[in-house]
Amino acid sequence: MDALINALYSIPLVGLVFQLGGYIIAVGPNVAPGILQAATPVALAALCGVMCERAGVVNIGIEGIMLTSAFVGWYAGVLLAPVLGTADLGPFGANPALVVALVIALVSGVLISWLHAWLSISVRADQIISGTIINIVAVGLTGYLNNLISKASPNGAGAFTQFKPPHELTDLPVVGWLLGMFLSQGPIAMSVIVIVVIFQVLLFRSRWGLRSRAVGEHPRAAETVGIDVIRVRYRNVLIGGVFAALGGAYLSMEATNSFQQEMTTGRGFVGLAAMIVGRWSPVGAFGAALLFYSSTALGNSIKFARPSGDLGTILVGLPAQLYDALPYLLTIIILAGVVGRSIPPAADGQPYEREATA
Amino acid sequence: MRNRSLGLTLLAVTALVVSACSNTGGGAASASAPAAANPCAGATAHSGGTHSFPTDKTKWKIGVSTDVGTVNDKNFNEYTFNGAKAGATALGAAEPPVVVPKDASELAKNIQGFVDQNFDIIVTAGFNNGQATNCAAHANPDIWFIGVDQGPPCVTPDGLPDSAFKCAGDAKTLLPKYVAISYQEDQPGYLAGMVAATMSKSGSIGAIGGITLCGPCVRYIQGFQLGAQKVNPNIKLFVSWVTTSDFTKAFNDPVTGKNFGAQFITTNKVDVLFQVAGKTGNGILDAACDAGIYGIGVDVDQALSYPNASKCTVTSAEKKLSLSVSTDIANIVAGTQKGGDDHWDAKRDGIGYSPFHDLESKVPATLKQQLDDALAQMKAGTLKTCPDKCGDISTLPK
Amino acid sequence: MFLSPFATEAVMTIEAAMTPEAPVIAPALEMRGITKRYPGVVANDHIDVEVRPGEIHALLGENGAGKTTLMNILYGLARPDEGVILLDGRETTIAGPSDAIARGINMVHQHFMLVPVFTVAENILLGEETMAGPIFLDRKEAHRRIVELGKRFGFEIDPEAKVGSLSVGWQQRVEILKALYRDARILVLDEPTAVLTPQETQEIFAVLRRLAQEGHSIVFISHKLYEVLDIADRITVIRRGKVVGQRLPSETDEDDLAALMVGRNVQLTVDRGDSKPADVALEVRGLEVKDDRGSVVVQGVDLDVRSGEILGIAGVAGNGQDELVEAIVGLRRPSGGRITLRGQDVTRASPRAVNEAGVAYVPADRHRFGLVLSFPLADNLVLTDYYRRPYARGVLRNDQAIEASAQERIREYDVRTPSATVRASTLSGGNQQKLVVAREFARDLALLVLDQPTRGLDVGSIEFIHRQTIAKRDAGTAVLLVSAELDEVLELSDRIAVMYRGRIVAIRDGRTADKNEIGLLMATGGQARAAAPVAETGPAA
Amino acid sequence: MWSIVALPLISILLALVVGAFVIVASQLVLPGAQLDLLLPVTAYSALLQGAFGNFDAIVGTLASTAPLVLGGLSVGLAFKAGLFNIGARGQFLLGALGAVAAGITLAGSPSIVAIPLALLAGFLGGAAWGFIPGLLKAVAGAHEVVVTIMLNYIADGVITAVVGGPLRQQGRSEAITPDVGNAALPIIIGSTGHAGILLAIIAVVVIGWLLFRTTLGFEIRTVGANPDAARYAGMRPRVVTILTMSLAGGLAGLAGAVVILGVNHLMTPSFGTTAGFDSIAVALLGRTNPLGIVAAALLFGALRSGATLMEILARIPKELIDVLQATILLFLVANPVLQRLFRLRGVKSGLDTTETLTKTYSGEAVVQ
Repeated sequence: MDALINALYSIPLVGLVFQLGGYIIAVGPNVAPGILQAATPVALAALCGVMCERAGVVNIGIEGIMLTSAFVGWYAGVLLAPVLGTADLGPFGANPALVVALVIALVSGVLISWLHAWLSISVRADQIISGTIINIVAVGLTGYLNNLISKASPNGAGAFTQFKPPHELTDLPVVGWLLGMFLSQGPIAMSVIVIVVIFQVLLFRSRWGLRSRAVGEHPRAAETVGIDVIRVRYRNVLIGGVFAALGGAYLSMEATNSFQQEMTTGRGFVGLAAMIVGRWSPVGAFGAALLFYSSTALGNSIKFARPSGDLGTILVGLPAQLYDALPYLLTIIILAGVVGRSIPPAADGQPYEREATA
Repeated sequence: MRNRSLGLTLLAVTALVVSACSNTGGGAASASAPAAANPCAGATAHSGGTHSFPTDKTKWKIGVSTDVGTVNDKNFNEYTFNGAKAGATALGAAEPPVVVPKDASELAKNIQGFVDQNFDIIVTAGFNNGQATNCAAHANPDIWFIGVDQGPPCVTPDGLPDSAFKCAGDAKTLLPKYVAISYQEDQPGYLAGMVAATMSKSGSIGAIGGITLCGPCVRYIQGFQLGAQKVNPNIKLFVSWVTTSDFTKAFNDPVTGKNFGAQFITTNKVDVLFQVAGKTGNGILDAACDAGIYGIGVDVDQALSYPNASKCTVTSAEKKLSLSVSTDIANIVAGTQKGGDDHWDAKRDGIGYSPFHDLESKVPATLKQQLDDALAQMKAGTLKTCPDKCGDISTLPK
Repeated sequence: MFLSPFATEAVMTIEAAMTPEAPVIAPALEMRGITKRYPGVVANDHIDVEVRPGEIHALLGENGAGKTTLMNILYGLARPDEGVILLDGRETTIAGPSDAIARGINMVHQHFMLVPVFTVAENILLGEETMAGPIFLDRKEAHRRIVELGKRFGFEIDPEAKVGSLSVGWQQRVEILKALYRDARILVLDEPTAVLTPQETQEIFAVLRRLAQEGHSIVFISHKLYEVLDIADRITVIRRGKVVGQRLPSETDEDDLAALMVGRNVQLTVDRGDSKPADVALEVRGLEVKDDRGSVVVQGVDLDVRSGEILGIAGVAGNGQDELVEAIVGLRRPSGGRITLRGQDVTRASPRAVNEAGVAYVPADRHRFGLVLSFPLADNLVLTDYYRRPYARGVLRNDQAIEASAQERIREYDVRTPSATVRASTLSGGNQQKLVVAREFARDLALLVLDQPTRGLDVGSIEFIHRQTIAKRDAGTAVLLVSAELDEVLELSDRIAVMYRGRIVAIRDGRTADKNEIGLLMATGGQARAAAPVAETGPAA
Repeated sequence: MWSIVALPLISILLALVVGAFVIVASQLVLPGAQLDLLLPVTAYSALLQGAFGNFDAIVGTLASTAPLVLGGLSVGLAFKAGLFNIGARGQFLLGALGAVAAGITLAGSPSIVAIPLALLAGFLGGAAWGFIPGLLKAVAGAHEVVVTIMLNYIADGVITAVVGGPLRQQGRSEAITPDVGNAALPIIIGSTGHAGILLAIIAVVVIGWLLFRTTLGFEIRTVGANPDAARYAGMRPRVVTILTMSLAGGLAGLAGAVVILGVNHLMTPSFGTTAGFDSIAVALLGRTNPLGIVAAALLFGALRSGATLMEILARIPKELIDVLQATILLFLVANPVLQRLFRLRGVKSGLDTTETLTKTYSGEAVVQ
């Protein structure tokens, strides 16, 4: 057995692949929960993108929606904590103020998505310009208010905490670390998995999904069978807003309990990248988000525990920036069609005008 | 019609270009002298003759110009502002206005804004403001400037910022009202290291810095290493940096910090973790709490400034940003402050460690005594808290 | 709902009703006095049509006669300005497609309304989903019904096949299945055979006959005479937005229908004079061209155009003329064959190279290709030669020369505009086309290619363009004219080539050509009559 | 004339009203704030004073305007060719990096050599960052919006790596480059009016000349307005796309170079920019026309420049400028609504020469 492994290791490229596999198996269980946490806001942003673009609306304002919700949720918590109290409600460290603040954050996401929907669907403005406006307005308004508010250094309503799965589960061989990855999470991170599964199933198996996809692929055909294209698009953009808002709330209400200016730090845009790499499907987008942060995690692991042998030499020799830049590079490579071309819905980004009025 | 006017504009601008070029040409002739381009071109003197300070100390005008970022950055910007606020409050003066640049091109302009409004004391935060503050102080030798994390100033014999970094000029005399604050970060780092080594049961401790390109971060961790080794020569220290490429991730992204911290802890199995990473570091403290290990804060008493992680923050390595600014303001008004390098170390109580708060009971009774002894040695100047290559990252474990 | 086995009786009753002696029962659909005006054109002018239950009713007319507008009105995609629609004798308003579907009207559009990346089942289900519970689609049940429905009408279809990978004939079937799945009582098919092979056409016809037997009413829109005669129970002919006649297939023949469809109005005639054909300017040999989807739409075309003659290509739109022309001017790369211009091989030349070889091109779609609507007239007038002297000096534009030449051409070609600086979008269609003509006709040419040069224009502009074309010919230019307007081809051409399904099926002398014969050739490719000659090649005397 | 300026003017005025509303409303949500209804007046007058209050203020505004003009030209030029250059930010940073790298290398050379070469390096740095999305768009149909967003982030990493690495000045604990020395732009007006202002004017004229006086400009505009017609006319849309994106990148790079050589003279890894996104607003407000861009850049330059005094005197955070900017764009984009509201007839929205920018999002390569 050892001889076989040694033999494999001695083949140059194969050996490296084996070493890499072994390394990943060794560090994987430790970093897996962290990968999902890091991927959560990006995955939610990507789901928002899938939701909108499947119905033909390009949404580059996701970053702005997330930022708005992160701020609104946090500040609602600040204002509500004295009113509703922060008594522990049980699981996930939830308290009344925190829960209500989360709802308010989601509503704010829907409202700002409505602006994008109105501009891009009703006004038929260019969807990219509309998204850009939302990004600028979000940076400006949240920064403006936060700047004023932070001089008083207020405290939020706390943050959702992570579930601690029993050891019996996480110690299981093979699947244990996977269970740990999905269960050692707060409510929003955990909800991502649920949303991804439900979204994927609904998108491809339900009436709503069928109609949404039709509107994104061929709105004229959808209209000829009596589907209200405008309504479907509005609905999807607003639901997408809920996803993005959840991603924003994750930042200020689960990952931390604070808000900072521009705290989304480009996660909305990386979400778009995940959407593209994941080929506009919920599971794909989620997978891409996980892949992106696996790369970061790998980069970190190499810093913490340098792998041995040739692999170590190669991985450490690579510029450290590469691991951080992987999402961006991968997206560009896929867009350029070098590997695995990703094709968007055919009517993505096209304003729709009813023919009937002609 | 429009075409014709375009043509006219073209002509006019060509003329301008030609004249400009000849200007540049003339400039170049004189520019053969070294350092022709004045790095302080934008900094001008305030209007209205010599600046006179108000006799009523409640009338002093104090302004704060921060580094790029936000006021509430849990870092230079915030504590500099808090210090200025405290200084003003002590005088009974108005709360200082604070200007936050949106990018590096605004630094000088913001300082100039306070100069033009005849402010008496202008406090600027952070190393990035160093050059602009130096320039403004050079153009306005009659106004007080306090530059946090800008010491010691390095000036040419003319009192201008020295881009060649030869530091031939004497800042104290050339810029008599420019107080350039610096801190001895390795000292509080040393104290933190002592705490870490004492509290560690496993013998493995960790330190995470925001980015390798941050001098104070390096010094903190260098001190940390020596302090820990003092307590336990066999201590195993893991050092890592959140990023090598992204300042936002390094100092302004607690979500990334939490992730990074968690991975650091599980991989390296440390049981005490020191962070030098601003708001990203808050996430690292969260990760320490989640993992059930001790965290050590930085700059201020983070058990107070970041209550989220207070339950596991055993202490913080403090450099007393706010104290130094408010003290300097008081000294300026009292007429006792001097310009030049304003170094804050143990001797001036400019650094220290924070109380253990809720974790007091977990801390060995002897630790406090050891720390105070070390502090006393630092004050006496008998304790070496930084390796010979102080500030050089190569001394740290990879 | 589907016709249950019990419906057989009902079908028989309907069939009984269809016998000529039986009293006429209320029509399934009646459109009365339908009028629709678009700016500058009356698309439908008081049209009356009635369709009986179980009847295949053909609407016959040339392109642009107003058939599609009428059906869009029926389907709720357009509102009539006047007129009423009655279903089973009751007046109804149809506000949109969903209204139409709810009333049992379904439409198979000329351009398929299918989502290519969807499966057959998904396309059929869309909008009329079979559900298992409130949320999920019942794919199993849907598949069962689709397969069953297909079998009933004589074909087997895989509900899981991606529509984009199906042939057009099968896509057509999916469209029909889509309508049947909605239990359409009235099925409208807009030019359903335009893209089908004869075999596919026959297969679809079999399906349609089955449908009619089961009591569906079918409106069959076409301009192909023999097909109409083959399939229809009754034929209504529309010309220029008006109903010009109604026939039973038994009472008519292709000559009669062609005459009705094309009309025998007095033509505006231009004295074309005699041509003096010289050397061959354009020589096309064995040309093969693919369309955007990759199907071969020009198959082995041989063609010669001599200097000083006008060769007209007659044909129903969509028979490969556009692709032929695009290949000649360099916009489309041929997949086979050779194009020679005055002896120079230009088969794979770029548009600019072709242009510089002395070819001018008036495209069919002037908004897409011919003009930049947001640019001033002057810029549009130099769109193809902006980089040449005198309009450019090196890299610089010569605005004076551009302006001056614009003034001159606007005057010469009688473009009605306040100035040369207004945007092209502000001009009327006729003046826009004159603008294109002014640009393309202005230089010395080896070959002039005109694709639908007068489509949608007013009489004055048409006459003007015709005269200019003849003047160009007389100056020794070879002219290739493509037009779906048979009258135009007859009027201008020295020789006429008839194009049918990517082939030249006949070449006739322009002065002696018989209009009915040409019309028939256009509609049938000569297949209906064994007498039709095989494609001639080379110049016909 | 009215038809051209009506919409921008109304948008600006409405945005100021919205800004005033934000200032007042924000006092309501803040705990313990006193309601000062005149605060908007205080804020706007401080803004005005900071932007135009005296000679130095005006010069400061001009200096802030210069990079915005260049950035606006970058985005505007791309718009003319039907491309949305959302990557001005990354191109700006790469341009700044190029300029600082060349500048410190040539710090001791005569200015007449150092300045043009440093500017050229800045132009090339930005052009490289524009060439990539242009190439990918032309040959593979990769949408330039997504590619340039990704390149913006990559640019941040590149800056940090280079400034923290090869360009780092030895002997200092912080990452900072040396001074650009003789490559610094000369001051031509007042104390802050660097020659970049002149360069911006030249760029306006050159780009205006290129767009409206040269055959290449005609090709760019035709490709943007109707790519099919461009192909019909024998132009090469792919080449034009690559060229235009590179040129647009170069202009944004010049903006970065101007800031480095005219204002900062050195670079730290945290050197950032607001000019990148401001440029989009400038181009849109300026209707992608060079002269319109100058006017729009002046407006945003004045806002950015005056904001310092607004923050000092009225204590209104600078983020208000972002709010104003976004609101102006919002009203501009919602122009059909404005037109109905103000009964404006025949008023043009400004982007009507460009087709919908998202048109090619579906990933088709540029037509051959």
